[in-house]
Amino acid sequence: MPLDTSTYSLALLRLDGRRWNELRRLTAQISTQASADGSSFLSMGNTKVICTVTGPSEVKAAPGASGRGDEAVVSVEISVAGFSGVERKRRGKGDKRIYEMQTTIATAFQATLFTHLYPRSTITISLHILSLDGSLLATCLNASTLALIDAGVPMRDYICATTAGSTSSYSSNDEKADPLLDLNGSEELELPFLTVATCGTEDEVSVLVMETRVQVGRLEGMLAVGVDGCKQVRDILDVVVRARGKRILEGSQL
Amino acid sequence: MAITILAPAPAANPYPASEYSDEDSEDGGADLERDIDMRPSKRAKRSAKDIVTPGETVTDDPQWMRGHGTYIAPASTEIVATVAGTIQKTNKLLSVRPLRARYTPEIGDLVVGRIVEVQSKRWRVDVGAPVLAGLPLSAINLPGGILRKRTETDELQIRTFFSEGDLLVAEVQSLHQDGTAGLHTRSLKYGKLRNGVFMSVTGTGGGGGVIRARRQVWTMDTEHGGGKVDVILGVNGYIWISKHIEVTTAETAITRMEESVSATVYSSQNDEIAPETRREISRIRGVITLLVQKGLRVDEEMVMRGYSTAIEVDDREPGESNEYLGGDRGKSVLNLLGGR
Amino acid sequence: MFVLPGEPLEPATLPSHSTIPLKLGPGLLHIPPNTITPTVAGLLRTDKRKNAVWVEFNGGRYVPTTGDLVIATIQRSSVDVFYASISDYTPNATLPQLSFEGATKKTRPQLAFGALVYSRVSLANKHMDPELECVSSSTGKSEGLGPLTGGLVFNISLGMSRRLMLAKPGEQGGLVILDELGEQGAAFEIAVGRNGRVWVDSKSLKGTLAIGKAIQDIDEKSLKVDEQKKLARKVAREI
Amino acid sequence: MTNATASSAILSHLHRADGSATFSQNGYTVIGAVNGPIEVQRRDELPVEAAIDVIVRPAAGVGGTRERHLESILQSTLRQIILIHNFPRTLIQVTLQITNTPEDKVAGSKIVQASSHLAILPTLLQTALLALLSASMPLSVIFTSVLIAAHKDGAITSLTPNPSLVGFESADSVHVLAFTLEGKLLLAESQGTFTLDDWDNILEMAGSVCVPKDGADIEGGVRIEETKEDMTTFVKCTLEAKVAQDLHWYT
Amino acid sequence: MTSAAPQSTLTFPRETFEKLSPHPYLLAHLQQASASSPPTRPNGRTPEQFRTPHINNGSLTHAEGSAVVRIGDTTVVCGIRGEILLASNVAGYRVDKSGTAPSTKPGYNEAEELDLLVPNIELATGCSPAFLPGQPPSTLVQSLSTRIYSLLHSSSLVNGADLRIWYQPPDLSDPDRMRDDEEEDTPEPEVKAFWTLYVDILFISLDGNPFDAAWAAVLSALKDVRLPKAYWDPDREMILCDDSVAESKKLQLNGLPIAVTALVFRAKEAAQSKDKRFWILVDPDTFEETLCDESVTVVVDGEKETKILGISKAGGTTVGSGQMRDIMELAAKRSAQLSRILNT
Amino acid sequence: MTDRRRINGPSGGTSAPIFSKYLAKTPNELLERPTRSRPNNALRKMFLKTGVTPSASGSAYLELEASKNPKSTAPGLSSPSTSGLKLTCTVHGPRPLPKSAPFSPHIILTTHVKYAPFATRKRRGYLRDSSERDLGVHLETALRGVIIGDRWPKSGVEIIITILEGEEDQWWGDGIGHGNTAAAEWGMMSVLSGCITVASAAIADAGIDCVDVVAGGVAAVVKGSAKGPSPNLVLDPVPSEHKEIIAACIVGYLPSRDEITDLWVKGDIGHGNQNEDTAQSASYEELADSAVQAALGSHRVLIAALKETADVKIGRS
Amino acid sequence: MPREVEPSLNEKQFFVKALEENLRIDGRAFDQYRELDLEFGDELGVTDVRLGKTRIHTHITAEVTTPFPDRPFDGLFTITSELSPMTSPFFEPNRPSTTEILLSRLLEKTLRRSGALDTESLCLIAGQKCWSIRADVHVLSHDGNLVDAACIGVLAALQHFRKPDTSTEGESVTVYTLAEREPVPLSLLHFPYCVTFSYYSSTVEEGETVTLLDATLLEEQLREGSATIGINRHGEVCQIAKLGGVPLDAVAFLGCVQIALVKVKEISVFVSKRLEEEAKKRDKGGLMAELSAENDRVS
Repeated sequence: MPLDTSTYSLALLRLDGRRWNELRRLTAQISTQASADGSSFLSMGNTKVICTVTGPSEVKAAPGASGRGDEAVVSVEISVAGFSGVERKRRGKGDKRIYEMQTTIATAFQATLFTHLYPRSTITISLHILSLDGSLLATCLNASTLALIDAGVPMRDYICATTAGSTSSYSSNDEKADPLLDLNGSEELELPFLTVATCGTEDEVSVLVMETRVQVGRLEGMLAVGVDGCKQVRDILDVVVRARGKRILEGSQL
Repeated sequence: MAITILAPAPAANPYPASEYSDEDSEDGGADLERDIDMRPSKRAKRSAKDIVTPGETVTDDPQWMRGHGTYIAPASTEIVATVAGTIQKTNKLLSVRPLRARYTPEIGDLVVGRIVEVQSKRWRVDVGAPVLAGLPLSAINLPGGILRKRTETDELQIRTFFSEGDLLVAEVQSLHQDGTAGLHTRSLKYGKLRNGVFMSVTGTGGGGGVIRARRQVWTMDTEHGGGKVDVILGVNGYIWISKHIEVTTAETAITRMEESVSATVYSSQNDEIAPETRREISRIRGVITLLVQKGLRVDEEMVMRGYSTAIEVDDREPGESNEYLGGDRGKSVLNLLGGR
Repeated sequence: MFVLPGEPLEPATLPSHSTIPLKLGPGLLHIPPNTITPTVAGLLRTDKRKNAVWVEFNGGRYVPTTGDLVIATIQRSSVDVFYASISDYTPNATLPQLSFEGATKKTRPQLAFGALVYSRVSLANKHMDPELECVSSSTGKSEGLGPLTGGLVFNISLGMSRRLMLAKPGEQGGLVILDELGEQGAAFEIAVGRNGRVWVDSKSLKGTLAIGKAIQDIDEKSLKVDEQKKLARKVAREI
Repeated sequence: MTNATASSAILSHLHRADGSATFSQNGYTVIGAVNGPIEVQRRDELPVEAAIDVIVRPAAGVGGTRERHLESILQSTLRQIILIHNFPRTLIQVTLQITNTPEDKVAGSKIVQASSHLAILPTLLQTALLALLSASMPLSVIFTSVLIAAHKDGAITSLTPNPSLVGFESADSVHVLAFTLEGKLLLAESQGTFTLDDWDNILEMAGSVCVPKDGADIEGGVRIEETKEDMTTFVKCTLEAKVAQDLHWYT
Repeated sequence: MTSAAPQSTLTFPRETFEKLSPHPYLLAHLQQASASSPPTRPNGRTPEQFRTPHINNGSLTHAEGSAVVRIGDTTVVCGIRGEILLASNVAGYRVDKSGTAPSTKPGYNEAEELDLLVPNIELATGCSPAFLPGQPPSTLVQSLSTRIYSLLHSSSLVNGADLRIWYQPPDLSDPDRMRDDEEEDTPEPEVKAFWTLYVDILFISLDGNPFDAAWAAVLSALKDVRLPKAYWDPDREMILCDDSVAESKKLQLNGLPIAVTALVFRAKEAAQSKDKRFWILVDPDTFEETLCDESVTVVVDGEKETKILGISKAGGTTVGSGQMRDIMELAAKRSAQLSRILNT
Repeated sequence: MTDRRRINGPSGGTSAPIFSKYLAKTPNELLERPTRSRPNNALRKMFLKTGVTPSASGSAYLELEASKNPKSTAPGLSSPSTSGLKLTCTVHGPRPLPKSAPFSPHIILTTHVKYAPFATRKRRGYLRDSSERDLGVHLETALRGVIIGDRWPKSGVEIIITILEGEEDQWWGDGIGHGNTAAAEWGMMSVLSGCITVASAAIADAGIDCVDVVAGGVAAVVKGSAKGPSPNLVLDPVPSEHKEIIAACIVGYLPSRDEITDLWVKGDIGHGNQNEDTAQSASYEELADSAVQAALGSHRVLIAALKETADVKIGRS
Repeated sequence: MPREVEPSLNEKQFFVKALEENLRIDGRAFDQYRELDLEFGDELGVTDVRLGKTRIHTHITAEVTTPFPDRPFDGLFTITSELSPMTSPFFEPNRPSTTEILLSRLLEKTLRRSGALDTESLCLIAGQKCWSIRADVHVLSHDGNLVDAACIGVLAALQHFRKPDTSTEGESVTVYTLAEREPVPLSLLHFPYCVTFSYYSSTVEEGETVTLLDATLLEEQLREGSATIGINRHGEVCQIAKLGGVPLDAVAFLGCVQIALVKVKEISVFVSKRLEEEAKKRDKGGLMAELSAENDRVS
């Protein structure tokens, strides 16, 4: 179904009524699973993800993983619930898209966590995708960040992610195409978009994935919006963490 | 090392409290419809009273040395937090204590552990730390007196002492550079665990959960004819609550005691445990669960107080005693606790 | 004389010495009672005086032989031995932590993952993993063996290693690059491992690279003596 | 595409493999690599000899049962010539990548489960041998192999060594034979319909293609390649060239 | 167990000897040949003696053809299922008869091009401790299946025509147009579909020589195949079958090829020296298979002067022209014996 | 989706033959449909033989005769005819577990049940499907308690059953045309019972110590036929003989200790269901009891077969 | 499976020092590609790409099959890339390593998702018959930067390939043999190539990042982050993959995209040049085939 972008140019409102630079409703909780070392539940719009972190703990490293053991290995497991999408489909272990996401998240955090503090151990991030409506990778990254903070694993800074798109598809070369922030599922189907994750408040891009064709000129705008979106996300996550911390501190005093 | 918990102060909060402390965000959820332009002002140098989060500059004052939970940003003097937690200053050392983290062994810690692997000369023990701890065959009391030299036969029948899945209480004797802890059970206080229940309260922090205290192990008298019950609070957050078994009063002559170390020490057979005792044991377990749920400290004092309160609550209610501490009973217990 | 595996060798081609028993070198197989066949493709060589015969060939994977000098890479260490890799994808060789010059229980070398050691194969047989030493068991001296710090390793063919290690590379191996460089006044350290690895270090990175590359080029492009000389001069100028 | 039947070979051209060879014949081209002796996995470790692992990969599509079958034929053949007892508890890995097959002027024939496995077998065998020689792997002896197609015409049976694809497919019977240097029959795979007498003739012809008439002129590596040249001489020349190159410095 | 173990060489019971040093054990048996008694294998057979085969057909209900073959302790069940492949489902299928069409090229084999014969061997049935279920098919199994597959085709045992399902379209051209039509053309019959035969070969028990047994089972099952009459129903636009036995037909097999496998057992030291001491053991059992490298399988068809349909020999250099002749003779005998059983 | 480890059929895909005759809305049942000639409490004739696979430590073969319609002009064609039950079972072990496996104080029992591709009317795949795995699990539960496990620490035993011919789920004539192709898998019940019995025989043949010889048995409540309209209880039911099966029960039973190791009931008897004949409808207890009766029946055969082989062995030595 | 060899300590240290002196071990400039060589096989649609010591062999094949039910008007285009033990004993058949999976993903995204090959042109009968184009990528020798090389190999092969001509009347398709009719080229919509950047930060002090192009295996093993940019010469970015690794300044990254564009233009020119040369070589053969095709039609 072609997405009617004409309405946008008139009202400057997207189908779901957002403006070009608005995030969807982002809600998050930490320590949702008592049993895990760290856990979180995070949703960006209708994309909902549960994340649990186990470790650092000593487990058999996966074959091929550099088993030198002078630093912790970050391993990621993603499971997509059959009911997450519109029509029910099973994603097997062999799914390369999922595998790619797993490696992406793993390497992103491998670079920002202080893994050298935990030799010979593994930090396992398992993500359960309950509902799918765009910005999947971004949601997973954000959820992982929270869960890792909850697990008390030292990191340089938050890794925060979001998606950014452009209102015109690559074919039409019109110049007055606007960038969009945080695309939902239907927008992702229609428009060129990228997923960007930054580490910290400076514009340090840790992850940048784009799978659609777009004019090179349009990239800058999209990236700018995305990076800015990451900042917004970071502020929200930060509030969540502090709120949690406050509660704990109150609690432990009697 | 001594841990001083600083008095709490509300975290600086960029948004009206109402917005995230309402119903649908019970434990620390934030739920925001935010105007996009609204920006939290970049926080300036923070007082130690607050929670810092990863990436946040704690201080740029070069006088401080960085401790745990911090790092120095490249090309600067800034000390930046790497975990979410509270700032802690000991002399010139500045560190951040995480709200929640895995157990990191320290020499002298009393820990409860589970055997996960049996090797030729040692056991590998899960103590909830990043890496498995090791318990050398040489670091346990062998039947027939400690002074006995360990022999080939001991190595051959290593499983008769501890085998996969066995629980034990031990002390951290050594730490290797890679963080591996070496344990020992060369004392009557330590050894294989029987006659009780195991529970894990790991991953709690920020003052919650088990903390290093004066006493990790004690025997308590229970109500309702439960008799004596031993409680072992492993510093690593593993806890063992068991029926107290009378041994010929300790302290008198350790040496003689230890000579008389018999195979029974390594028996995995439970003794007879009366239903009353079982009930009280699970009541204590319930109390601890409550404390943890509420993120409270778990130490001898809190457990004892919690227990007596639980008994109170239980006695107030008519009919057969009931150790269950869920739902309202749990709430009321906590209220009473808080009331004090 | 060029031989292929399984080719019959006429007795004429073998040296016949009255007293000394016939010595079979690499690349030959003795099938009782009295058949000798090559096992590799190469040149059949004989040494009348030693009454020895062997096949000269190049290439293939290094197979440890007692007494060889090799450049090994430390993989991991246990209580009292290091485990070092002599060639890729083969079982690690053991290197006792005490077999270094002046090493004692107290003062044993600390070698990290990936450290290079110049060592001698002290034990090698097909049924066991090889063993290494960095100290002469007789003298107790290192004799130039031990950790190699700094510099860079270059992979070369086994034949090239052999040439570099000949007593007189010039005459016997048609290899003059090193002497030439010396004459040109280039200062550098070099250690050659039989396992097809050569380690080079010099004052400047550029120099190290240049020398290493030169050796590799000579190996791959099989440069003649005069070409080597030219190359040497060029390298020396760069340094 | 030109003179497809002529054989050609390149040695030691893959930089990370211990030995490698590219061999073309009959319009088939195979790249072979040898690694070993290297560490072997526990499950296929042999106490007194080296495990030999042969992997055949088709040019297009994933390998199927046909490749497994080819692998087992190659494996049992190579075991005979490699001195496996020199390297107990190790692995010798032979990887053969088919890169070119004769252009099938007739489209629509299947990619997977392509019919007869015999056509490619000689090229695979020869490539494997050259790769092993390039790796200086100790061998007890070398071998050479040939493909022969037999067409029945009434009473007469005409034999063509290294037939074209059409010649192969129209044949009444096809045969792959391999001989050791001494001319002993190492391998024989025959399909189709034929008689024992046919087979004896085939054996004879194959022998003449693989091994020089009499072991005497085995020195004859020097003379440049002609079409009537036997495989052994071909291998010999190829290797002699390589060795000369390797040992150019040798006095 | 006819021959007594040579007491001279062994001081412990034969079982132990067998386990401890299998090679000398077998050697010891074969060596004690004398003028009076030929050499004997541990299983009591002479080197060129086959195990007696038992064959039983049509025991399976759900298979169009089936056979159970027992050769010594090796037992095989082969079931053949016929299913229908619509010509319209054949991707590259070409109807035209033009001289350049693939179907006209020499050596074109329809059954092969369209995969109408699908043999698969299953060893993971617990038939031997070496092959347990759960793992993917072993290399041996894949190799065996391939050999069966290519033998089925290279011997062109099954007649491609038997597998075609034709349809004769009614002549719709109305009579008056007929006359100004020069050549009155009745529409050509067209192939609407093909029978596909799934040949599944299960080993119930394995004690050596799987290929011969498997092939015998396939052959016997093919002989047993009875395909119902199938026709194209233009109204339903589908292929239908008729269940009357009378209408159904059996397959016309070209000849009766028999596979015979023999191993070459060499005295150990012979491996090194050029010593010629070896024995050719036909129809080997598992114990013998573990001790021999070189194996020869010949496929012969015994009618009139023996036709050879396949040779595969690998793993050694012992068998040359001469030995091959001997094996062929043995094969001819075997083939005669087996075809007798098969044809009854 | 082609399996690169097997030889695959045409990529276009093939379909099982369809018989014109049975496309007619009312199949001529009286002629074709097999009917139960045995009394309700009689079992089918069972053929059981051990030692069919010498290379295994223990093995057995079990066969239940197919039921033919007496009046039917036996259709020689394979497809339109009903099958009996043919099972082979092999036991491998006890043998040491692989080095990699974790320490186990008792024997590790693994069961594996697989249909041959030609075992059922619908051609089976090469990979185990859910029903085959179910059978495996049930078999495992049925046997675990029987074997005296702690006699073999650190060792394992594999029990592998190949179903050469499986029980049908219904008379196949019912399947076509009437649209109710998805009949409950009644056949599985008899198959499982057969598996238990044959496995038991194989284990005994392997000489593995057991507390008792376990045997399987099935009973079912079937919709009344032409004669007795009331639903009646039958032992060893053959699904193709009955128009409708209401419920079926299979047990693994240890006679000497009167214990049940595995019990599985399918279908719904429903107490006081709206049937005209609530009164006679059997209870679950009765159902289970008759299943036990069936088990006792097969136990007798089992013992007989074991005796036979035992005698032979003794005779040999 | 033996573990993959890792660079020695000396190599690491040397490499870092070298970077600080703006030196690469093989003496290249940071943004310089190794020598690129492209050859074509006897068969159509066969290419052999050499990038330094990296060597990749690509093989295109076409088959008639049935399209996916959900996309009845599209033909199939699949790219398979498996690393064999030939490249290193570390790679085992049927057990894809991370390198392999990421490689095939990147090719998939750059070439397939970006619609380089017009799959609709492969449709023969909607929902029933279509061409299935298959690219088999064989890595013969692995010395780094497989993605860029493979991308060149596949694109060149696709342009080199010719699929059999077909004719359709009603429900029946006729696939003509190469002898009957001159085969026809595939229709390609645009030519996206990949450029891979490798990043090194912690090695160099004070955090600023070094960027290398066309990294060798050693350089890949030592890198802390990488980004692959798929872009065609018209400046359409088809795919970006910076899968984690060290963070990189956004502006700096945009710089990389510009560099990529330049490099891709160079590559495109090179490839088309080689294709022309090849075409000349083949011309004679082509003519002959045509003639024979003519004859068939008249006869």
